[in-house]
Amino acid sequence: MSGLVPTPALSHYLILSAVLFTIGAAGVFVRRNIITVLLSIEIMLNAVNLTFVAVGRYRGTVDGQIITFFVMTVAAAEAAVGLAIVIGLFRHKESLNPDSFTALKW
Amino acid sequence: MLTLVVFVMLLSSAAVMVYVERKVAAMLQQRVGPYLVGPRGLLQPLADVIKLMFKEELRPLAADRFLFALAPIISATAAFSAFAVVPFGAETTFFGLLDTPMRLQVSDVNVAILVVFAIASMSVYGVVLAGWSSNSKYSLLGGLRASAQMISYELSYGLALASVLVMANSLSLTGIVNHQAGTWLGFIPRWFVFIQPVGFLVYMTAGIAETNRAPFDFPEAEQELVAGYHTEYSSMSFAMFFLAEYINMVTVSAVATDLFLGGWHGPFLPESLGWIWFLAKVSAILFFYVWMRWTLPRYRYDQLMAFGWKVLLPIAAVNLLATAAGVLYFGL
Amino acid sequence: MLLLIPLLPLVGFLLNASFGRRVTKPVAGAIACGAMVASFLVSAAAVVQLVGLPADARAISQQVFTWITSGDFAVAFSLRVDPLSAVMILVVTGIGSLIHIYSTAYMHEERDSEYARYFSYLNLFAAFMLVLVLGSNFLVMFVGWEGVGLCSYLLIGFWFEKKSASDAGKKAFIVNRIGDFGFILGVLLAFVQFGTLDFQQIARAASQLGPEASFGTLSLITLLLFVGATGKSAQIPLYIWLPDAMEGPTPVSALIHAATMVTAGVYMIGRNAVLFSHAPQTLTIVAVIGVLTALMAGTIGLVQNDIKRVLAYSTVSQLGYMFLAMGVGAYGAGIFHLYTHAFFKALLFLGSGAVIHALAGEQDLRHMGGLRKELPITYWTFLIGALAISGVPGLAGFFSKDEILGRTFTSGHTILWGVGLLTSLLTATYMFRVVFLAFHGNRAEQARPLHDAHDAHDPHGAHLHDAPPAMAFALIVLAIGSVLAGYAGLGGRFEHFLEPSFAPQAVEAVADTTGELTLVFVSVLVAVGGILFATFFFWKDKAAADRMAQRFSGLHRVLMNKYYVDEVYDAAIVQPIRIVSEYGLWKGLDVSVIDRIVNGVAETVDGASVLLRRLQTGSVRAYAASLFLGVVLILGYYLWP
Amino acid sequence: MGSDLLFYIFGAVAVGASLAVIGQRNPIYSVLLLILSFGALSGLYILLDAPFVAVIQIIVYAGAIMVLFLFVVMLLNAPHEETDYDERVHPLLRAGPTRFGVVLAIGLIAELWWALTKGRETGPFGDGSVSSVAAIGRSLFTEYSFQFEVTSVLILVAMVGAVVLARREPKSEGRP
Repeated sequence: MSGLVPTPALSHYLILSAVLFTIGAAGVFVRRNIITVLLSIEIMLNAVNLTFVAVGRYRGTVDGQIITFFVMTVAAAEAAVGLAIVIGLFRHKESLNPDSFTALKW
Repeated sequence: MLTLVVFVMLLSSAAVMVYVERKVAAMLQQRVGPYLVGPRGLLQPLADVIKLMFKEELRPLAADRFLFALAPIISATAAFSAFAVVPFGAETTFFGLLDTPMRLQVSDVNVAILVVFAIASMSVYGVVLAGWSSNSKYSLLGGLRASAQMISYELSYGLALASVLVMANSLSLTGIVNHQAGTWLGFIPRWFVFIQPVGFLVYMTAGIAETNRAPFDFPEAEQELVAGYHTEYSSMSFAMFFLAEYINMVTVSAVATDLFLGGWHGPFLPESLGWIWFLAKVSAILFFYVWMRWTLPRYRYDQLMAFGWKVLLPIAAVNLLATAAGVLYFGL
Repeated sequence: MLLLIPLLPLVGFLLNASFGRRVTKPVAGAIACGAMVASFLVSAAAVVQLVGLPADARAISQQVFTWITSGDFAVAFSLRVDPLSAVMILVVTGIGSLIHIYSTAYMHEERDSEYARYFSYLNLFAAFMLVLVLGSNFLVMFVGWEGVGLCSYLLIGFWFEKKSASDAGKKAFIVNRIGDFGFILGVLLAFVQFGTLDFQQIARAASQLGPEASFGTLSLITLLLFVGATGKSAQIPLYIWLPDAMEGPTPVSALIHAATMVTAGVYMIGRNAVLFSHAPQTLTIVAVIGVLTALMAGTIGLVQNDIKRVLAYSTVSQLGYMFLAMGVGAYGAGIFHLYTHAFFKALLFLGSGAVIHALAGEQDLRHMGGLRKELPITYWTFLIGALAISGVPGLAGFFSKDEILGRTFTSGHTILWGVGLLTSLLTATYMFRVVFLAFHGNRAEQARPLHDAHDAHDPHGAHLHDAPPAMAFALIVLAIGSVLAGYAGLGGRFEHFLEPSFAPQAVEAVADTTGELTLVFVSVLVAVGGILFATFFFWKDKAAADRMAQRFSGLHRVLMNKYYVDEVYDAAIVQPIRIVSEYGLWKGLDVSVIDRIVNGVAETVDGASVLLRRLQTGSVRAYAASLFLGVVLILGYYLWP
Repeated sequence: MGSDLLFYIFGAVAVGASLAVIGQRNPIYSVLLLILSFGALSGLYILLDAPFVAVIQIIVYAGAIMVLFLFVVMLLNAPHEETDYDERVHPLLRAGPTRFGVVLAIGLIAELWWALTKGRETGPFGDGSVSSVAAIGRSLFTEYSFQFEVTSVLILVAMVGAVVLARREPKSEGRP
């Protein structure tokens, strides 16, 4: 079966990670639902996690995995606070469209 | 091969549990219980299954069709797959029936205890999606309650697990069980329950809450929520939730046996017959579950959450700290 | 054990400061007095232990913790008892305890919370004073030095609703700052010179050097330290705060402004005796300043009408004596006078307090008179105090004052001795002026009616009452002390005891008994002369005093106005500073230059922002897009071949 | 080798699910698809000899964070994206910029691809095992102990912040 496909190396993981990151980044612009925007951010974080783990594996250290834990912690904190903000915004505007929250301008 | 055997065993254990629950409930209430179908009512579960199979599959009109179908599948799958990493006996040839000794575990993962935990956390989705997709207020409330409850008790559950793995210095369930082989002073088995009584109690309590059993059965508190998240389910999809509940109980009991009660280790029987001990211990815990359900009244929901966060979690955390300190300073 | 001595009053302070307003007066008073008495007992035990040691090794030290470490610079928070500080802690805790006890009665009419506040301040003061005298290096001493300054400010302004009281507090604080500035400079210079702040090490290093022939570093160090001493100990030119400090409660005046804090400067010079001995120029300045202060304050005290102000100037004058002693190298004599003075000046202040208490706040001597019969305890104890300070043989003041004058004369400073003698005459005169005006004769009926004042806040009714038991106890103990304290110095024992603290450069006493006896005779004569003088002018023939005032009206006016020193200071220092600050710094520099720069910057930014703010869409997605654009561009820049 | 193929399967699932996440208008499905994507990533972690991260990924992301998202979606019960446009919005916010975002994304992926192909070949992974949980734990509590403590503070702050933000405001009649 190994003849079917090239054996995945570090670069394969990096490309996959880049694709995922870009999908997440695009999601931030394309979607007009603030929850989906947050989900897109999670996709980006996970893409970065994949890079860390892959490079850690490549270098033969556990550091990549450890940074992944920190990223997960940050993601959890971000989700908690972000969703709390979303709830607060929804109470005020009855909307989840990020474009309706533009009070912070000149 | 073994996978299939375990699958069938779990299915039949659910059937047995249905029977046991009815019989024990009847005993506790001074009744007879099922006795018409088969000798002493032993075929009652079969009758139930047949009934469920022939009932009409109902689906509310406003329900989300896909998720409504998906939810029970998630529940049942999670319940089955959790058992995959649980060992339930030492290597055995079953009285010489097999040519080569066989390990009584579907797959040995070196982070098994975390896999159990991960799969347990996934079973929330079945409940919460069932509640949401039914598009019914009882279902939704039941689903939300269930998931809040499960998430809350998952923490104490995890901390109780952690205190055991700190002592056993292993994440593998087999490793943990083997750590409990032998005896102290020649007659006390080296089971973790004797040095982790608090951890055991926390685990059992959180386990009951995780499986949504009485006295923590809020998601399906019939007085308030009709039948909770599976109000709108019927026929086989209902049976799947039912199945998941009993299999989850079996899994929690089996894990409790592995973690705290020495797994298949016990006096009198040789290692190769350890699975008998294992079965005995699991049965005892299951009986205890049923006994609790028919004895204790239900908590109030806010009391349940307060208990989880303000009592159980601190106890579990302190227990973990104390265990870590014990391991570090006294080499327990 | 040493740590307990300042710690006990500190605990008392904490208790009263935290819970004082919630307990009754007796409890608050008991806490404060208990802390002081306990501290006294510990001090006494420490001194007993000290005396038990051989004479050449009399010191107990305790290092509490290492306070500051920075490179080579290390300061320990360490306490040390040697004979000098032994005397000081006994004076501070002993007299302090008596004054605490006295205060329980004196302050009885205050509200509960005020009462507790008063005692907490008093305890805090005692704690800092004990740190000051126990500290074994300049920095620890400085903690106490500043701490007592703070407490002095708090206690002078204790009745802060009264503007004059809070002003007096501020004045004391600010004037002391000037002195402290000199003190800090002195300490820093000493550190630069010797590389340490420890008294022992500095003394050892200084004793390696010979006395400075001309004005050198040591002279500068000691002079700067002396500037600090003039501030704390109310010497020319910084004495002006002390008379105003009489706005505080009388026991405070007794404790802080007579017996303890104001002697800190004297103590500090004694503590650095070796250093000062090597700077003869400074010593001369100290002696001259001391004697001038003594004379000046004595003359002012002669004409003041406020009983407490007379005592205040008397204190300044007596402190001048002590500095005189220090200046002529008679450190032991100076400290001896400090010690005896603590007794009789505290006694006099507390006596005056009893009078004021009896008269419901009346402080003007002209409104007193004939109190001898109504206040017998106060009268007799006050009389003992007056006799003691005047230098009548057999009482404490005689021994110490005579010692100072004798040592001044034998050291060859005949002019200083003459001025000192004149001051001694003045001392006897003004003290007995007070005695006669207050206790003899008849009370002037034009005094403001007592009844009005009494109705307001005196629960005892209109009749005069003598000191209540707690006050009487303190007065009597202090009177006994004023009589007996001097005998400690008989045959030079006191100075001999102190000698190790001033070693190795202590000037040996000249054993010229005949000359000494003559001097003693002269000073006794002067004291008795002063008393007789006062008897004539202020008892037998009061009109004569007025006639004198008429005849020398110019001089009298100058004295009444305290040599116009306050006015001169105001015109020479305060007003110029105010004018420069207001027109130069405030309106000139701050408003027209700095503010204009600051506002100009703000306006520029404001103008730029008007343009830039249009980029602010308020939309999260627009911000994210610009961020993303940046990422793409930067990445592209790096990838460009 | 089977695991070679597994990489492509998991990678395809992850990319497909992620694309579906941002292509969905119903946030519930977005959340569920994201969980699927995380599951695929978890599989990739196992392939990368990091089973511990894989399990933690499931427990933390799928078991906790995504449940939170699901909760909020259910709670707000506004599943479908609004399509109507407020015409008064800033000119930068009309449909054009949104498409510009897509262009940017394509540009980014082109750049990344270019970067990766331009670089030298990385070669296969080493043979050293990095799966030891004990090694991870030791490193986490010694070398990274400060960062570990900081994240605990971060969690605490986030917890307090979330509680304060989501707290129901006092009833309006209680106010003047």
